[in-house]
Amino acid sequence: MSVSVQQAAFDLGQELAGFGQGQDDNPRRNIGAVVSFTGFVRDDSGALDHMLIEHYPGMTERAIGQIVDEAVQRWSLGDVRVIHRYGVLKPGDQIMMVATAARHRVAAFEAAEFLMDYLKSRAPFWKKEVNADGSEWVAAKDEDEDALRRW
Amino acid sequence: MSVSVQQAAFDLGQELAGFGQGQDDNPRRNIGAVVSFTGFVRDDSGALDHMLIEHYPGMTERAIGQIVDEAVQRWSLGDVRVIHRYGVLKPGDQIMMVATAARHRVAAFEAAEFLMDYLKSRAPFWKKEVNADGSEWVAAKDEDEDALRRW
Amino acid sequence: MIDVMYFAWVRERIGVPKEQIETSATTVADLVEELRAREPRYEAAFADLSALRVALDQDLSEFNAPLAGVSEVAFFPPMTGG
Amino acid sequence: MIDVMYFAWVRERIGVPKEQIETSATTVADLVEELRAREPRYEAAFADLSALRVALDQDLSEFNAPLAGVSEVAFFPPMTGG
Repeated sequence: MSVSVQQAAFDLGQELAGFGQGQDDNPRRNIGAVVSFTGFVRDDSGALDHMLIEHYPGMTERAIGQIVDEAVQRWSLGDVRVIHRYGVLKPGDQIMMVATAARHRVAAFEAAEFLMDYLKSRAPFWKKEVNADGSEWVAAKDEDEDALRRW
Repeated sequence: MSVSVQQAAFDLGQELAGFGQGQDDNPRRNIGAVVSFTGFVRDDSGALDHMLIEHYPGMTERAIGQIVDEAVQRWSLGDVRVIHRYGVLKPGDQIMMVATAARHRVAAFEAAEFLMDYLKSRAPFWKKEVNADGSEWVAAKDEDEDALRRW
Repeated sequence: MIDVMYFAWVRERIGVPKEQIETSATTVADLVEELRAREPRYEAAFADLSALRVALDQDLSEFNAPLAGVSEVAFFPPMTGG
Repeated sequence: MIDVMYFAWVRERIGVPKEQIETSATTVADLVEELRAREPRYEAAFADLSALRVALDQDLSEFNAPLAGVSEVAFFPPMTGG
């Protein structure tokens, strides 16, 4: 299990290489399914200059750690990886990723969706969109809060 | 959209690098979410020597193509990648992958699960487990057939 | 003449992956009856139709489907992809 | 003395990310009332509590929670991670 809160970009391929499969000298053979989610900065209007992501150092790691622990227990995960960036991000940049490893596909999918739903509304990040005319904090969506109810 | 049915291994990182984000000289900025699923050969008992995957050349590509077209329409996907291997696979080897790119996370997740559920039961692949004592065709599971009902 | 293909344990029981068959069967079910009457290996492969699937010209189909215009019939167990 | 932290537009309205406050408030809501009475910038930040969330020692909490034993209070809008 590993959680990173960082400014730096990450390499999805590098993060997923061998993920869930143990070490070369101690391979695990009980993982049948790996699911990954990667979030990107969208710019539907073409007006976005950049996105600014603020976070609450300390609480961020703590909140994500709790969410990850719950997912590991609930879906008997073999491995979890969470990376969430903060700072200045440009359109098309990767914002964050989660990956889950489990015996079967349903567990890997559900756990990844659970992690995403909780990261959206329970990890202390705030997004601000900055364009030529000014800037605006992204408002939380009711549907994101509602998404937590299914878990 | 791209579908490959192949014997060769694939590099997940390479497949996902830039996936859904358009070309460097013509970037797309309307993709906020990429989901990938990778399936591995499990060996829970430690007795598996290898898995043999048989398929129906021609029909395989056709069936997967139909499933992909349906997913693209239904979830307005920006991109889809499907790779499914056949032949001899060892424990821990990657069997297949799907990746979906969409504006939002719910669409990317649902489309990937839809593709997996259909690949499981509607793409003409058959798995045989081979160990020291002999070999056995993997039986289809009722739960995999049931999984199609939700779509 | 029609191309008939077999996959997985159906192929193993019948012993060949593909053969050309001269038939006047009008449905898949009729063709299956013709094959079962031929030799024990066909009887063994087609003993339980509920364990089998059929594709006509590479599209999943049903055992009561007509064979008119079909050039390739394939028999196999339920798929186990993914 | 208690550390009080502000994030996102709450931080922007109040003008500082963090400050130490001498308070005898017994609940978060009491602390909010004290701050609102101080200056218009606090009044502006805390005008609508339904638009705010609070964390006590880095755990999400409620406005009616007691402050006893708490060393760090943070106010911020609903999170927008992911």
